[in-house]
Amino acid sequence: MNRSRTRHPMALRRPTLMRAGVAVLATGALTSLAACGGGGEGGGGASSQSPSDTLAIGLDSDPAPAGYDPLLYSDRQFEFFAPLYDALFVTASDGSIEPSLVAESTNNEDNTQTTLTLRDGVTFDDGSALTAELVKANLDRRSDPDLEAYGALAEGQAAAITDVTVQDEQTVVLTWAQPQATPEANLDGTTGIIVGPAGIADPASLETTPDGSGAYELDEAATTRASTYTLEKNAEHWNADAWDYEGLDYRIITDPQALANALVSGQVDIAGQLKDNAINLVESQQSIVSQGGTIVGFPVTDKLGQTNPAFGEEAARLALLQAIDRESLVNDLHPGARPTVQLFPEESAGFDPALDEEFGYDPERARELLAEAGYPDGFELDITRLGQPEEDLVAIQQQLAEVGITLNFVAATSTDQVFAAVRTDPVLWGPFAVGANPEGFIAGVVYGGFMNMQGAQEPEVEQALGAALGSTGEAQDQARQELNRALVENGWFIPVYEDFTYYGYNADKVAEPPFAGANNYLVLSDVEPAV
Amino acid sequence: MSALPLDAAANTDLDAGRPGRPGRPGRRLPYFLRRPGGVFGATWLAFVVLASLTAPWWVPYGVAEQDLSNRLALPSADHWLGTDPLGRDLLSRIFSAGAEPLLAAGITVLVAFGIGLTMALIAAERGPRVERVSSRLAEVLLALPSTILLLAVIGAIGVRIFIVMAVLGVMISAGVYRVMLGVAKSVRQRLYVDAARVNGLSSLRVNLVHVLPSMGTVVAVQAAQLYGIGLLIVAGLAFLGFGPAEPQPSWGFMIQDASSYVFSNPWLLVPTGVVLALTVVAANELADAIASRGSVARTTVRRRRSPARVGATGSADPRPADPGAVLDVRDLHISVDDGPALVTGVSFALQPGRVLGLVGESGCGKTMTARSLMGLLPDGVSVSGGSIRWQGRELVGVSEKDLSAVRGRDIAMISQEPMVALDPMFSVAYQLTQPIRRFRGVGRGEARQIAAQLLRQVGIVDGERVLKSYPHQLSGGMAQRVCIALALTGEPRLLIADEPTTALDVTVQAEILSLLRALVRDTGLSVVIVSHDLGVVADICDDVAVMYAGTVVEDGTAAAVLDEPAHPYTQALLAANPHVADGEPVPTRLASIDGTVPPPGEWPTGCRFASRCLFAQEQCTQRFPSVPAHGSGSVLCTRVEELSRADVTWMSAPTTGPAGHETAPATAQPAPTVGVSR
Amino acid sequence: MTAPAGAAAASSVLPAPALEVRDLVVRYGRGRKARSSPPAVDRVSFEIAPGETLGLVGESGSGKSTIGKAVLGLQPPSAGTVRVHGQDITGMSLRERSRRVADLRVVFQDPYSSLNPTRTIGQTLVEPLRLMGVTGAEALQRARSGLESVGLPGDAVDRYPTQFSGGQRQRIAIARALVCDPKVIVLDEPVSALDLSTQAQVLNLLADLRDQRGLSLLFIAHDLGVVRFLSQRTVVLYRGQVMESGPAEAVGLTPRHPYTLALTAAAPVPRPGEQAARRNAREAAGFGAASTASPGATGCPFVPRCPLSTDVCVEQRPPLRLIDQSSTACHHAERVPSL
Amino acid sequence: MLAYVARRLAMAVGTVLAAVLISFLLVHATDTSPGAVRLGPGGTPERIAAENEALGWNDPLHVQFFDYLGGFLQGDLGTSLVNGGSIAGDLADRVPVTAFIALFATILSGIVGVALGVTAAVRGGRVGQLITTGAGVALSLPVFWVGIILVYLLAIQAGLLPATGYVAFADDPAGWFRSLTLPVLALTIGGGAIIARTANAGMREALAQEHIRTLRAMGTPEWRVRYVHALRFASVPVVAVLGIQFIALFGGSVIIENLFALPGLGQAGQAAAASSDFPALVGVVVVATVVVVVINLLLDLVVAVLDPKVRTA
Repeated sequence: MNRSRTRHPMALRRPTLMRAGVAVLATGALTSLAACGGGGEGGGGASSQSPSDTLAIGLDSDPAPAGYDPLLYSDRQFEFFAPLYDALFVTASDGSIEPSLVAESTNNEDNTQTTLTLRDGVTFDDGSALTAELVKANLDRRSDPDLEAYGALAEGQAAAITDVTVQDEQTVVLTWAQPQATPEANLDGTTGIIVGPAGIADPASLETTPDGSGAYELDEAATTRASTYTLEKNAEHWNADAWDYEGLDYRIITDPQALANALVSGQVDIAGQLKDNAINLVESQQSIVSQGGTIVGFPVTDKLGQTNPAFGEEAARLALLQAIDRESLVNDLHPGARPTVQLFPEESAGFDPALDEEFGYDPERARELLAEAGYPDGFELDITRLGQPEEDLVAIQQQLAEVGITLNFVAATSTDQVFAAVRTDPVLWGPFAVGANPEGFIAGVVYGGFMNMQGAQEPEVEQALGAALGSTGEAQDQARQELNRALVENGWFIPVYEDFTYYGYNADKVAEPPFAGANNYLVLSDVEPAV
Repeated sequence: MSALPLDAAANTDLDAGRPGRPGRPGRRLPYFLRRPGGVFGATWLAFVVLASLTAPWWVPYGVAEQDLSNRLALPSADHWLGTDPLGRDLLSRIFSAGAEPLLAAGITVLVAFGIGLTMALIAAERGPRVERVSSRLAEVLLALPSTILLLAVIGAIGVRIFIVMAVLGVMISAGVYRVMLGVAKSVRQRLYVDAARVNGLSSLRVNLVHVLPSMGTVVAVQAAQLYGIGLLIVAGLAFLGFGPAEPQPSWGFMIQDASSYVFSNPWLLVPTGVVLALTVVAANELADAIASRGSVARTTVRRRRSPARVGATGSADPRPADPGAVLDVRDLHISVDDGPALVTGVSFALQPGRVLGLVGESGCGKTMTARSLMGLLPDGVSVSGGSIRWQGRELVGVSEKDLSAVRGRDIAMISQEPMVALDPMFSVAYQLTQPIRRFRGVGRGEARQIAAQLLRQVGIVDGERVLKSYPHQLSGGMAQRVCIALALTGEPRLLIADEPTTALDVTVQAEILSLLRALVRDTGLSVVIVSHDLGVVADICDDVAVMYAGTVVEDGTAAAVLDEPAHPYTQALLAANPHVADGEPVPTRLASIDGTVPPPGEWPTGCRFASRCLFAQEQCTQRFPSVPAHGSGSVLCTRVEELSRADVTWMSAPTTGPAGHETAPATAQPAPTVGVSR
Repeated sequence: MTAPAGAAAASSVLPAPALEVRDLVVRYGRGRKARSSPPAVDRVSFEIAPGETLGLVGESGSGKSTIGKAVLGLQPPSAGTVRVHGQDITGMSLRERSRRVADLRVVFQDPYSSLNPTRTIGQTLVEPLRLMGVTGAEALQRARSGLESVGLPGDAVDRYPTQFSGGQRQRIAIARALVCDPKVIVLDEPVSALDLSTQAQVLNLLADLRDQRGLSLLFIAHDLGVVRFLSQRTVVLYRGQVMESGPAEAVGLTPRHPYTLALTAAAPVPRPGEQAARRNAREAAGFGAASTASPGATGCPFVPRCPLSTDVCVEQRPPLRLIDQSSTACHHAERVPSL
Repeated sequence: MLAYVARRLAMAVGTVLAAVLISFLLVHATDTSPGAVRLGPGGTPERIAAENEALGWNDPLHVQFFDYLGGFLQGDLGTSLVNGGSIAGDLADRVPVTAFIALFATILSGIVGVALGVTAAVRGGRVGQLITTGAGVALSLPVFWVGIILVYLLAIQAGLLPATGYVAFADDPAGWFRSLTLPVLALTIGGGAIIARTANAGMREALAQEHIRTLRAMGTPEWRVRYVHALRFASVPVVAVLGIQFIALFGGSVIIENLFALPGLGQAGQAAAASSDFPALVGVVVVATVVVVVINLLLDLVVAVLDPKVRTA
C-alpha cells in the first residue's frame, strides 16, 4: 500500500513556514509529481569538515516522501534517484539522450516499435541481474495510475505502450500506440528507471528499502527520512568511474532562507532550488547556475465549470488571463524573469512572441470578456493553500480585484486537502517545469494528467498535441505552435511568467554543476570537485 | 514558540502591604503605576491595544494596499515604518495585525485562569483528597509537550486561532493551577477566612469575597506574564503559517516574511519584531510592577556598611567608662540611612560572666541594639553614632572583614526562631563541624567528636541521632539547643540571645533558660538577652536595661529594677503582667497603658513615654538627663524623685478603663469611603 | 452568672450548659497512618455554664486549638458531640450553624490575619449580620455600636484593617464576634500576639464584656497566668488529653497533676527573688525534658517526663477523678508536691 | 526516599499513559481516517473502508488503545501512513537532536541564568537593575526573531558557526558541537533570562533567611554564606523551573528546528500533523512525553538530593 498511489501531483506548499513551495516540476513527456508529503522536513546536518569525497546537496523538499519507489516520482526527483537506480536512458548535460542500462536501441521505420538490447553485468541491490523479463515487469506496471513516472506511457495516453515483448534474455521490444518522434525520450530519467525484481515483486517493500542497480547504495543507518539521506558509492558498479564522489549527502532544508544559509555558510556544496529572495545572498558569497523553462501560473482544472460555473466559460478564463499585470509583477518581484501568457518556454520550438502581444495585460478587454461571459460584475474563485499564500498570489489577488475578480485563499490543514483541490478548486497555482519537452508535459499533465481530472476535451488541442508528438522536423514545430496557441486561446492554462530554476553551489568545492539539457535538474554524475 | 513556564511565583509578595501600609491607594495612582516599569508597561499595552482595536479607522493605508514599485522601502514620510515585500505599509499592517494576537492571548489567559484558578480554589477548599487527584492531573498535563499537541489540534480543527489558543489555555491551566493552589492554600489559612466560615458564609462567597481578592496581586502578576507568553505563542503559530490568511497581516508571519529578506533588507525585521517584543516586555514589566507591591523601594542586598559617625554626637552619658566591662556601649545611635533614628543614646556596660537583659515592648529598639553589637543590622540601617567597645576595642566603623573575625569567635548569637535559624538544607553535623573546623583548626573526625560533645553540653542526650538529623526533623526546643551548641563552637566570650525562648513552650523555655544559666556559670560567658518577658528577665538576668522608643529609660541590677521600679514605664509593664505572685489573689483588672509605642520618627521631644504616662506633666515635654538610680544604674524620668517621694506607683494609680484612645499609625491619608452594604 | 438564654435551656429543669463538649476525639488525616498515630484530641469533655469562662490551657501540640476548631465546626470531629444550649451541632454545616445557632462566635489569635485587609471594618462587621437577615442600615448601626463597645470610634467602619494597630485590630475582631449578640465566644489565644500593655487592655475589655453581657467564653491559651485572670475554671491539656480540670484558682495554686505543676512552675514571675525560689523548686522536682521520647500508646502521656511515674502509669491511662475541687487524671495525684 | 522515587515513577507512567490517551483521542476526533490518508484523494469510499478495516480503525477504541500500548511496550510505534517507515526507527534518529538541544539549552540557561541572577542578587544596585531589566527584555523576545538575527550575525555575516543542520556526534564530534551551538544559543537567551529571574528571586529570598544571619553571626566567610548556603537554598526553585523550562524547550522545539533545519521531533510532529499521519503524530507526542518525563524524573532526584525535606519525607 502506498500513500501516494493516487496522489495527484501538483504544486504544493510546504506545510511549513516557507513560502517557497515549489513542489511540482514536471518535465518531458512525464507527469509531474507532488513533492509533497512528509512535509516540513528540514534538514540535515552539515559538517563544514565533511570529507572532501562526499558531496553535500541541499534540497528544498523531500525527494522521497512516499518511500523509494522511483516510479512514484517525476524527473525533478531524478537528481535523488539517479545515484540509487539506473534508467534505460539518461539526458546528458548537452541535452542528448544517451543509453544507460541499454547497450543499444533501434526503432522500426514508422517509429512504432523500439527494440532495446540491455547492458551486461548490471546487478541490483537484491543481488539479481538485469534481465529483459525485469524490464518488461517494470513497464507492465505502466497502467497503475499511481505511478507518476508512467503518466504518459499508460493506455490512452500520448505515449502509450501497447505491448512489451521479451525477445531474449537481453532484448526487449516495445510497441507504441502511435508513432513516436523520439521514443528514447520517453524512456529517460525517472520514467526509464528499472526497479529490481524484489521491488517489483513486492512494491510495498520499496517504501522503506530501495532496490536499484545504481552507483550508490542508501546508508539506512545514517539516514533520517525527510531530513538526511546518506548514500555510499558501490565500487562494483559498471559505471562507478563516472561518479566523482565516494558519498552523497542529501539534506532537506525546506525553509528557503535556511537553504541559502546552509550553502553560504558551507554546510552544503550544492543547493537547489533557491528562491528569488535568497539569490542576492548566495550570489554575494557563492555561485549560482540557473535554467529557464519553468512556467509559473494557474493551470485551469475546472474547464467544465463543475465547481465554479464561471470557469465553464472560455471568455471568463481569458478574462483571468488578461487581467494579470505580468510586467509590473515581474519587474518588481522577479527581476530577470519573463512575463508570458504561453506555456511554451522561450527556448522551445513552439514559442510564439505574438501570443504575448495578443493576450497580454488588458484590463479593459478583461472586463469586456467578463461581460461577454455573463459576469459583468466579476466572479469569485477559491484557491487552496497550505500555510500562507505566496507573495505572487497576494499581488495577483489585488490585480484581479481591479477587474472585479475576487481571489480567495482557502487555508488547508493538511496536505490531503491540498491534493483534493485538483477536484475542488477551479485553478491551481505553481511553478511547472515545462522545460525541454512542452508537448510531453501537455500530454501527461495538462491534457491527460491531474490538471484535467474532469477529462475535458477540446479537439483543437487534441489534434495539435497528436501532431506535435508524432511528427518530426518542421511539421512538428508547426504542430507545437498550434498546440501552444490552442491552449492559450482556450484558456486552459494561465501562465504568469517564465522563471528560472536556481541552484547555488560552492565554487571552492565543486565545479559548476550542469543541468540535464533543457531540464531543470542536475546531472549529478557530471558534478566534479573544483580544481 | 516555547511555552514558557510561569515565572516562579514564589517571589510574589502575597501579604501585600501587611501591617503598617496604607491598605487602599485611595484616589492616588495605583501603586504599580508609581514605578517606571509599571508606567511603561501600562502605557504601552494601553497604546497597542487601543491602536490595534481602532486600526481600521486610522491606519494610513489599507492592509492589502500594494505598491510594488515601492517595495521594501525604508521609513519615510509616506511610510513611517517602511513597506513590506509587496510595498504595503508596515505601520498599517502592524497595527491592523494587533487585534488578533491581543485578543487570542487574552482568551488563553481567561481559559487558563478560568480552569486553573477555579480548580485551585476547589482543591484548596476541599482538602488533601481532592487536591491529590487534581494535582496529579495537573502534573500530567504539565509534562505533555504542549506545542506538539497544539500542532495536532491545528491538524484536527484547522487554523481557528481563538479555539487553538483556548486549547492552549486548557494546557497552561495546569501551571496556573499549580501556582494558584499554593496561594489559595496560604490564603485559606488566614484566620479571616475561618472567621467568615464561622459566620456562615457560603463557600462560594467565602471564595469570592475573601479568598480571591487576597489573591488579586498574584493573579494579576501571573495573568500579565501569561499574557506575554500567549502573545509569543500566537506569533509563533503565525510564524509557522498558522495565522490569518494573507493578505490579512499577522505579527508572526510578518517576521517570517521578513526573515527571507534578512540579508538584503534587514530593516524589515525591525518594526514588527520590536512591536511584538515591546508588547511582551510591557506585559512582563506590568507584572513586575504589580508584584513589587509591598517592596516599593527594593532594598538591595548590599553588604556595605556606611561608616558610622564615631563619636560624632557628643556623649550625653554622664558615667565614666567602665574599665572592667567586656562590652561597653556608649551613646549608641542607630538609624535608617537617610531616615529616622531607631535607637538613640543607648549606653550600657557588661561585666564578664554577667547576664544583661534588654527589655521592653516591640518597636523599642531592643533587637536593633543587640544586632548592632555584631554589626549585623539589616540593610539600610546602620550605627549613626556612639561606640561599642569589645574588650577595649572599638567595633563601630570597623571593616566587615574585621567584624567577621569577631563574630562567632568572640561574640556569638542565638535568635528568636530556632526552627529557621538553622540551614534547612544541611545536616546538623555539617552545620556544627563546619565552624568547629574553622575556629579550632581541627580535622573532620575530631570536629565531629567536638560537635557531639557540644551537643551533650547543651543537654542533648542522643547526640549522634541529632547530628545526623536535618533541622526540620527537630523540635523547637531541640533546635534551640543545637543553635546554642552552634554558638558555642567558637568558644565565644559573649552570647547575644534575641528573644531566645519566645517561640518555645513555657516548659521548654524553662529548660533553655536553665541551660543558659548553667553555661554562664560553667564558662564565665557574658550574655546579652533581649526579651519582652519580665519573667524571663527575672529568671536569668543580673542586670537589666528597660528600653522604650529607642532609648534606655531605666537600668540597674535586675533585682533592683524589677523589685523597685522607678520609671513609670517599668512600673506599668509590671502592673500589666497578669502573673500574680503565689498566694496573691488574681486582680479583677490589670493595669494598662493607653496607646502604643510611637514609631521612629514620631518621637516627641522630652520624655518619649509622656503621651502614655499617667503622671505626665508639662515638664516632661522638655529635654532632661537621666538620673542615677539603683546603685550603678539610672532612670530617665524627670519626676522620678517627686513620684518616689509621694510614694505613687503605677500599680496604685487608677486605670483608665477599657476605652483606651490609641493612635493608629499611618493614617495619614483619608481612607476611601467604601460603601458598607446597604 | 447571668440567666441562661435560649429556648432549649429554658425548657429544661436545670439550665443547660451554654457549651457542652462530650468525649471529643479528633484525628487528622486519613488512612492507615492517621489511625495508627495518636489522635490530636483524645476523649475530651467539658461544659461551660452560661456566663462562665473556661480556660483551655496547654502547650503546642496539646490539642487546645483543635478543640476550638471542632467546637466552631472548622474541623470535623472523629467522635463525640458538641452542644450549644443543649442543641447538638456536631454534624451541622457551618451555614446551618450560623442560621440556627447564631450565638457561637470566635476571636482568633493573630490580629493581622484575622481581618481581611481588602475589606473595610464596616464590611467585615456587617457581613455576619446581613447573613442573619439584618437590613443594611441597621447592620451598619450595629457595627458602629459594636465598635464603640470595644472602645473604638464608630467611624472606624470606613477604614481598613491596615490602619489600625495590633491591639485595635483585636478589638475589632472582638467587635465582629459581638455584633451578632452571641452567647458563646471561642477565644483562640486572643492576646498571645500582643504586647504586654496591649494585652492588658484586651484582657480588661474581655473581662468587662463578659460581665456586662453574661457571655460564656471558651478561652484558649498557653499562658496559665492569663487564663487565671480571665477564667473561672481551667482545663489543662497534654497531648490531646485532659490532665486536670477545676476552678481556676485551685488549678493555678494547688495543681493536682504533675503536668499542671510543671506548667505552673515553668512560668517565670517578674520578681527575681521569688523566681529564683520557684526555679529551685522546679529543678528539684525533676521533670524530664520536653524533648524526650514519645509516650507509649497506653497509659499516661506524661509518663516520660513525670518524676512520679510508676509502672501503673505506663500500663493504665489514669481516669479523671475528683481531688479537692479539681478533677485530675493522675494515679499519684495525692503525691503531687505543692509549689 | 524510596517511596518518593516510587511515587515519581508512578506519576511518570501515568503521564505517558495520559499522553497516549490524549493524542489517541485527538486523532480520533479528526474528520479523516487513516485509510483516506493512506490512499489519498484517489481512494474510493470502498477502498478507504477496506483500508480502514485492515488498519484496525473500526475496532472498538479501547481495543485499538490497548493494541497500541502493547506495541508501545515492545518499542513498536507502528508504521507511517505516508512512507511506510517504522515510526520508532525514525523517531529514534530524531530524539537525540531535540533532546540534546533542549538539554544543552536547559543546562546553559541554568549556568548563565544562575550566574546572572546570583550576581544581580548579590551585587544589587545598578548592576542588579541592569541584569533584571535585561532579563525582562530577553525573555520577551520571540525565539524565532532572536534565531533569525543570530543566524544573520554569527553565521552569515561573521561566518563563525554553521547556519543550519545537524551533524551526528558519531560522524564528527566537533561538527556536532558546532551544529548545536546556534540553536542552543537562541534558546538560551530567553531560557537563561527566566532562570536568571528565578535565581535572583530565590537568592534574594535565601539571603533574607534567618539561617543566613546565623551564619553571618558565626563569622562564616561571605563566599561560603552566599555560594554554599544561600545558593543551595535558592537552587531548589531554580531546579524546579529548569524542569519546566526543559518541557517548554522540548515542546517548543518546532520553531527552532525549522529555523535551523534540524531533523528533530518538532519537525516530525509538524510534518505528521500536516499530513495527518496519525501513527506518527501519536508517536511523536508519546516519545516527546517519555523524554520529558525521564528528564523530570532525574530533576526530581536532583531536588531530592538538594533538599533534605524532600529526601527524608
